[in-house]
Amino acid sequence: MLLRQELKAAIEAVLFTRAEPIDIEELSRALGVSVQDTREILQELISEYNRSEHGIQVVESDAGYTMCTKPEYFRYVNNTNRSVTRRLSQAALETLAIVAYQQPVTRPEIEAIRGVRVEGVLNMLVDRGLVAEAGRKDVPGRPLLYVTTAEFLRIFGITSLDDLPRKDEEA
Amino acid sequence: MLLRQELKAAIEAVLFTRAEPIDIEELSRALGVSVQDTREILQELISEYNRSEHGIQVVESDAGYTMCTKPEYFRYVNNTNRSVTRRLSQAALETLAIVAYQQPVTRPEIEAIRGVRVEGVLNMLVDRGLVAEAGRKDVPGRPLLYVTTAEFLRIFGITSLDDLPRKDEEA
Amino acid sequence: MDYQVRLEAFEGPLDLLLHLIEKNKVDIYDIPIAVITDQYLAFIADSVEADLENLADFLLMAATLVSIKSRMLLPRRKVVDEDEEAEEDPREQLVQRLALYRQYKELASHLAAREEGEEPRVYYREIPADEQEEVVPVEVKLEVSISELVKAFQALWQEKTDEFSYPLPQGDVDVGEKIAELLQRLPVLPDAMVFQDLFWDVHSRREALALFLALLELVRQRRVRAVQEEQFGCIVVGLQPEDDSPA
Repeated sequence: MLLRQELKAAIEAVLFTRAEPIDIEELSRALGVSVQDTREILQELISEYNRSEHGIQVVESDAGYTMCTKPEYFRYVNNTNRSVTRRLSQAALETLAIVAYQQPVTRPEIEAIRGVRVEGVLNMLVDRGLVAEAGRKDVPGRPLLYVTTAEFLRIFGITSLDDLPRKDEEA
Repeated sequence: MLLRQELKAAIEAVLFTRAEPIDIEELSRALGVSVQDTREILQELISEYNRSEHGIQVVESDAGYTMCTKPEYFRYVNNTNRSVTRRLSQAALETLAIVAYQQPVTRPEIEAIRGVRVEGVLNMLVDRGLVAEAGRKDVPGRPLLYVTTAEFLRIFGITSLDDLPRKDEEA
Repeated sequence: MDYQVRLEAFEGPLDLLLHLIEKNKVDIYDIPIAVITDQYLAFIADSVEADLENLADFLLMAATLVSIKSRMLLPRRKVVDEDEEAEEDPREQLVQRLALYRQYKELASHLAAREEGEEPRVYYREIPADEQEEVVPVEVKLEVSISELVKAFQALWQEKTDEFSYPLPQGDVDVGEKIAELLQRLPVLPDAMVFQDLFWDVHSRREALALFLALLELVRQRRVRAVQEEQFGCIVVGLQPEDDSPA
């Protein structure tokens, strides 16, 4: 059995290592403590990292808990970022924007907005793990539904879809 | 120009994102401060993260500075980071649904319902241990029969096939 | 045209239209449809060699534009009854599509800026190369629920039952066939047929495209002539009389 302080350190270590959000149930199972205790410690970590001397933070989203940098330090991180990103094409970005705001969304719905076929670009986005299938829509033809993934959040530095600018309600 | 506290937060953010050690010269250039100041702040970060409430640490090596987990928490990290969350594709889900409700069932029978070939997806389900072969059907061609496994019950959180909701006969 | 832009430079017909609207410095909510249509048609006529996969969508829009243009030229019906809704501006639907597409185009450029780190954003930890290997599914945790499974199954049965109620599009429609069909259907000038009437019994986008391509080809070969009779404002098409070819 871990001391509470060790437990907190262990959670911090797990959050650090995980590159994507972790579920609170999974975390509590891995540590062998209750979900309740895990949640309390996570809250402590969140408020500690929220203090201004820290450049990183712990955030909670629908997908779980994750550690990431604070947005205000983006320039310094970007200056030192060596990861060679394969830039996404305009077609891919437009398709992603539609999926992000309209999800879950079908291919015909995306095509209606973009005015072109998107099968190829959509398959590429699924292959790269930026978009995933999520069931079928209950309309004739039963088209697949698509949603964005944790990898989407990673690539665009988003903690939740609320980080994206609001789309005007009236087109 | 950054305040000293912001500088520290910025360094923390950079160290966090970098997978490989970063050189002190590169760090000071990216932040626009002297190597001397950068080194002082790095030392502060090292000693702060050394405190026992932290599960991560900042270490200095010949290659530069890097952030990593403390060895005593490897165990917890390993408990979680080996599992990768993947959603089942719609094709897999549909095939699995047919096996679950119609078992034991042959591949041609599944294909008759789905209207597409299922060889690839069926093999994948067998590889993942969700579906298993269970003898052959006594009809011409003697096709293999498939059933769901204990792993299938575990994944879906059910204790027996009787827990499956009844298929609506009039669907 | 005084500028050289290739069709491939545009993401699709809506993108090309937005470009033309911007270039002409006109309001998206009051598009001078005749001018824009002419420029649009001139543009795709220059790009007819481009790959057909893309061209299909551009041509479909061309047909839409031509149709709107001719409807704009029709005298507007006067609204007598107050209760009756005012007649819709023929451009209405297109304007809505353009406005919506423009929004997503802006959102896409916002995403690009985030991807490039040009705007405030968070960064997640890079995954070290050795960990990446390790993370390759040792144990794959499947994220799925029982209700999804049941839904999938019920829907499959549903589909099986409904199998014959939704006719599926039957393969590709042949442009050559459509050319033959047009040569048979079109009256010989001076008799002619209203452009839109050609599309009345067309049921799929592919078929509409094939028909439009066939028409373009016949116009190019000068076997068909498209005439806009100002009196009525409609575009009419008819066969060029065979013995009447210009000397």
